[in-house]
Amino acid sequence: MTVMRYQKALATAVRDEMAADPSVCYLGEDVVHSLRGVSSGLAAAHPGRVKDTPISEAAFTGFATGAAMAGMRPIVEYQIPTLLYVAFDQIVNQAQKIRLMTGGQTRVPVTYLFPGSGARLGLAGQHSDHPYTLLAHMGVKTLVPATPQDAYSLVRSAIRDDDPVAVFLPANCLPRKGDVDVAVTVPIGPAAIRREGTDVTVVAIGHLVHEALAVADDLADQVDVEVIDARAAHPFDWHTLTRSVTRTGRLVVLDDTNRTCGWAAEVAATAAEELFHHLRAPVRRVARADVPMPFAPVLERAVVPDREAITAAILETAKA
Amino acid sequence: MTVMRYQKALATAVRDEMAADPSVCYLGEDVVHSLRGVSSGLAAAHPGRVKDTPISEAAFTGFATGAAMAGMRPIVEYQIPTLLYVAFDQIVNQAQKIRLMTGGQTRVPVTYLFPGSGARLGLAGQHSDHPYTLLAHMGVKTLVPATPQDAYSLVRSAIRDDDPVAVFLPANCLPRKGDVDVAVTVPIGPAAIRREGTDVTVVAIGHLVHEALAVADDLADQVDVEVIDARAAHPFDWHTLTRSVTRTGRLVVLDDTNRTCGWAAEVAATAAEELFHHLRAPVRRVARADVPMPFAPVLERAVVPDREAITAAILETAKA
Amino acid sequence: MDTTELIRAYQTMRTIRLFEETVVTLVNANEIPGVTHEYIGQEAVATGMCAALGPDDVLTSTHRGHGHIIGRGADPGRMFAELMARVDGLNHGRGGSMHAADVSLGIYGANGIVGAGAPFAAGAAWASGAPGAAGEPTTDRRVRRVSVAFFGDGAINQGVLLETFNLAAAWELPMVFCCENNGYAVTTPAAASAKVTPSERATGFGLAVREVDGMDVEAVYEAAQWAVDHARSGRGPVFLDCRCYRFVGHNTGEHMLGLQYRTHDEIELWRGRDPITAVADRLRGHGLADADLARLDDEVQQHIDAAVTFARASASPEPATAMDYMYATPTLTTATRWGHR
Amino acid sequence: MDTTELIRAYQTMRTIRLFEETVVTLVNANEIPGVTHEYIGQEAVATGMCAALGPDDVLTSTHRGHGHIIGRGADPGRMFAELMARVDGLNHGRGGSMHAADVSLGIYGANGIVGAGAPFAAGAAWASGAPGAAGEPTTDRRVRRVSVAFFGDGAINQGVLLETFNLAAAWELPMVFCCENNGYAVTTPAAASAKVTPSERATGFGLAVREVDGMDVEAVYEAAQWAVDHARSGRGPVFLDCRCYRFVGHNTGEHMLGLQYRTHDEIELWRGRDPITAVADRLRGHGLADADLARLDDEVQQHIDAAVTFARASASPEPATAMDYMYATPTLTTATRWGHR
Ligand SMILES: Cc1ncc(C[n+]2csc(CCOP(=O)(O)OP(=O)(O)O)c2C)c(N)n1
Ligand SMILES: Cc1ncc(C[n+]2csc(CCOP(=O)(O)OP(=O)(O)O)c2C)c(N)n1
Ligand SMILES: [Mg+2]
Ligand SMILES: [Mg+2]
Repeated sequence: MTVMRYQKALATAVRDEMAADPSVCYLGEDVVHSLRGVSSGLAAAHPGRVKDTPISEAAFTGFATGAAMAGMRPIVEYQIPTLLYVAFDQIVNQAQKIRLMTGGQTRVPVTYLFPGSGARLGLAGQHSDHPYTLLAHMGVKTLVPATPQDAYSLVRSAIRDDDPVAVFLPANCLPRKGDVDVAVTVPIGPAAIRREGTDVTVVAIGHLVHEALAVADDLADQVDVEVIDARAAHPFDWHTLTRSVTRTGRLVVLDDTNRTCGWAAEVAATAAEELFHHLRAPVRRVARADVPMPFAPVLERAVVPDREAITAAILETAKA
Repeated sequence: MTVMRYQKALATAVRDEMAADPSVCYLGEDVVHSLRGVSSGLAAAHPGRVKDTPISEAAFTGFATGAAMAGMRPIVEYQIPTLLYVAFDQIVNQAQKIRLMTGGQTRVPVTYLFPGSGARLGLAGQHSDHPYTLLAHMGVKTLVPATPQDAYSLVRSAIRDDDPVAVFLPANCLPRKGDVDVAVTVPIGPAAIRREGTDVTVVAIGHLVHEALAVADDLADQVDVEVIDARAAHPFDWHTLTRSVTRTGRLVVLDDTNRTCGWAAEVAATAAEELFHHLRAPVRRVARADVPMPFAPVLERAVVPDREAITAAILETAKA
Repeated sequence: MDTTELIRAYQTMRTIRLFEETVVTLVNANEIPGVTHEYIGQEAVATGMCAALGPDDVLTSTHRGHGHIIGRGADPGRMFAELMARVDGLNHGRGGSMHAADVSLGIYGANGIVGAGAPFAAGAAWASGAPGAAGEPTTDRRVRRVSVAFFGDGAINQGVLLETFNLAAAWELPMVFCCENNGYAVTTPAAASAKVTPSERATGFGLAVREVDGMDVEAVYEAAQWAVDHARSGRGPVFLDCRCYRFVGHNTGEHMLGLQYRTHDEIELWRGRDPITAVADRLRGHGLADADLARLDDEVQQHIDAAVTFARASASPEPATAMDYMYATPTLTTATRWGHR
Repeated sequence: MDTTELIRAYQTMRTIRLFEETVVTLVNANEIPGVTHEYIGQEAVATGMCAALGPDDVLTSTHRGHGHIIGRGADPGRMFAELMARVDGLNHGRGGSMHAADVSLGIYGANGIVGAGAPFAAGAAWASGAPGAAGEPTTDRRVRRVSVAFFGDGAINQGVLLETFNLAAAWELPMVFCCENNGYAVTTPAAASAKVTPSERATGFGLAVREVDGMDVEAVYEAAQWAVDHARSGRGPVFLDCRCYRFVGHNTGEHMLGLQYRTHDEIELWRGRDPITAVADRLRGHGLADADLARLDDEVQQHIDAAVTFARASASPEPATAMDYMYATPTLTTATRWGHR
């Protein structure tokens, strides 16, 4: 057990998997010099298994698919989260569908890494998206680790998974410090209860887990908040949600993607379907406004979920 | 007022707008010979304004953006709905965001047409998607006309709109016949109540509107179903929904996209937030299973919303 | 090609042709659902190209994939079964014409999206020499696996394929780009969509290029052997511009649309160069009698008839299996979603 | 260039340089949020290219866009205000460095996605001669508008740009592809990502190609004039391969990462060819005294100082306006969603 920064935990997970399994390889733009800080030292340690790609996201994503079908376990790093859009067909229409379309003849064990996803004050319209909802909607296993331990353990699980797995590493999490035990395995699937409480269930993902925890502490003498870290946008751990909402009867969902048809909508909708009779108050979502990220930080702050909005939603739900 | 097939109404809308406004142009693969039946005769009538494109969806989508900024009103036809994925960046990260990112310096009046969207028994994994949720999530105005009249009037509204508008024309609607009055304007925004009822509100879109109506008729002696045709996946007409659910207290949402984070999730989630105290039963969604479309028709039927599932959901909701 | 090779090529081409003719019949009889794109007229390309491949080589195919798949040696019975959506299909009825694959033969699948399969071929080619991948380079620097990406003249305007040209050239991947230049993308003539020929474009990416008469199986085979050897011996990727023609519509349904984008004369001109007739003529030159050819044809006919019988006897998948094969590593929660429909 | 033109080029280049140096200071002082990519070293390209453009011409820019925007004549005050996220910014503080635009000057915007702006230029070029578009062709067949797409050497491996090369060539669009070949995409040398030069690649698409010394504003201007005339007179699109260098890091933050992908010697070599010093020398040849140059520098300094003062005086946008400019045709329901946050 050591204290590690999230970013370091992520890099260590990749390093450990590269060392453990010679079929793991690492592809992306400027990864040899490790522009995004995930692949430092990898190229020297594993010459030939770390490749700087041309600026060809669609092709190198498909390249990873083919390498995976041929026995490798590629990790693909995207320099910006919205590069997902450039490679979209190759992920959602190809890699993700091939196994079913071939009737199980092949596996596509590729890990897509999006380090520094989400907004980071001032990156504006094309560098601030946090597009995990899009992949969840398409059935892609989609992880958003919140803690250094999860950055380590979930990334290892992603690399070892035999399906395409996307991992978003929120910009707001990268500098966080926390305990990391490299012996701990975190499987893809189960959520984590980060704080137990009896009054309101808050489901969050990525950096919003920490916002939720901070607000929960602030409100501790008024409301006893349970905070669930979903860990994965897809698959979602309905079991843990059900257990919690059955007790609290109140649900707030935090989501860093556009509100309309966002990930929080899925959680809220399922609650309205399956947990209706347990709900004692309307479900509340706190999500991004449906708008491209405006550049000015003052505007950015106005459209992303913040503690004020989270606090208001929790209080409103607790009192309703 | 004439009786027209949906496909013909769509083609007529395009023809009428091309005739009315010399800045409207038509781009896509094999549109001169009108492979998809939307652009028949257009090239002869308007030489120079109808262009067969190379198989370059990303580039010709961006091309339309630039032409629009320069004063044209391009219509772009995609031969397959999933070509959206190939052009994804150019639609959601470029055309859709430019107006806000430039602080309103420009408009991008482009219409994206997806004729024959959704499943059509046997088109398998890459030709059966109905990806309107993805665009709704990204804030793109996204229409799915259900009737010949709407195919005519909404497509005209889309072409005249000063923003990017995507129009999905479901394969299952193309052969439908219905009255079309070319003098009727249907603005982007309001939903249509296709059947009034007092017991259960069913919200549907595209061809599922007709499935809903058929089921409602079948069930007429047991349940009095109100059927709302959303017309647009985004923007959604919350006003009409609110009025209906306030009366019925029961809601079923039909959606032809993957269940997880699908469009129905948004409707159900908003209902759980805003209409909670009016709801007398759990909300129900009937959507696609979260799976790439398997080829075998028997499997396809098992994963798309069908009358059986719709009937079950309505009855369950009515009785809950 | 020697006589044996030429006979084998003839058999393959006849098999593809008859397979495709049978497919048309089955589509029209509603025994095959969906849309299929026939390979009729282009048989020499797949046949010549696949004849040059070794057992570990990989190929990626297109929407017009039957020829590549049969040409590579997939079982026509399982292929029919796939097209007919049966459990014994290559893909257990999950893929159909546009996604048919036989990964055991290195066929990484037909593809419904133009150009989209090519990068898989590049990745597989790389894996053949990458440390940790299944195939280490052999000691003489020849790689175990060469990949072939098939695609049409229309595909060469698609971004992902262009990017793949570059990737292959920059990384000197052991792969062959096999362009089936049949002159049209659906209704659109190649020349309307590009100012240059496929060869010129490929040269501009640094690929080694050769133009090939795609109606002549021996010419294709010779070029393919050179190309595969070029790639396998570490001299980098190759682009073959195979000039050919499809004798029929873009897909089985085209005739219903009454499209008029090719003249009758043009079609007849190319039909006059039928690659199968050409091989038959050559085989006669090699001393085969008409009766020998008739016997070969007969064998193919029996093979295809048996294949159809096999396919028809195969069951439809069970509806309850609709989510099967979705994930290789299912998780508790992905599995349970099914119940939520 | 005659003396007047050369003086103007000098002023533009000095303005860009000083603008960029000031940007670095303001970023480091946290007066500019986010990330900026400096144009320092490449001033000759934007300056020479924009000098050849007419008033109705259009350009699309890149992540490294300040030079193009200032070079095209945008107001540095409004540009600073944009970078400082103020309401008087070109984009009212909605775009920032990576999306700055001045559509009134035909600047269709910087772009955060490599290669993505080029097809806009193609569409605008087409609109200039398309029936019904704002600009009809003039009677002498010269089109009113030529478009220029700027992009880097790294962009030429991106699908959408490659597709746009093809589109422009196939449709003979009046446009200029201006490749700022500074040898690197972030840390990656151009030669590692492509087997061919940008010129070779462009030739393979059927574009008219010229290689240009991008450190020499007169050479760029001369090539740009030729290119624009080629495009405007209906002879088709042109590709300019402008060899240049960025003197500083990929972006303002690079120095904090300690990346070592270029040698000190290489950087110094290119710095020795500073395009602004070169013009100053030539102006001396045209008879200008050091005092004249100092006066020009002084004017630029004052201009930039005034621009910063203007920008600093501008207000921040109001939070309640965060959804402004989202839709050109708002609908009732899109508008009300805001309340749902
Ligand atoms: C990216 C993409 N765009 C468009 C289509 C629709 N489409 C299917 S086949 C085809 C023509 C392909 O032409 P070519 O590559 O020459 O192959 P051919 O059909 O001639 O064998 C088109 C446009 C598609 N499947 N994928
Ligand atoms: C499609 C895409 N891929 C990757 C990036 C990240 N990125 C931004 S600039 C850049 C390098 C661009 O190199 P080049 O085109 O040569 O322009 P330069 O920075 O040298 O001016 C990269 C990889 C991006 N913005 N867009
Ligand atoms: Mg073709
Ligand atoms: Mg560069």
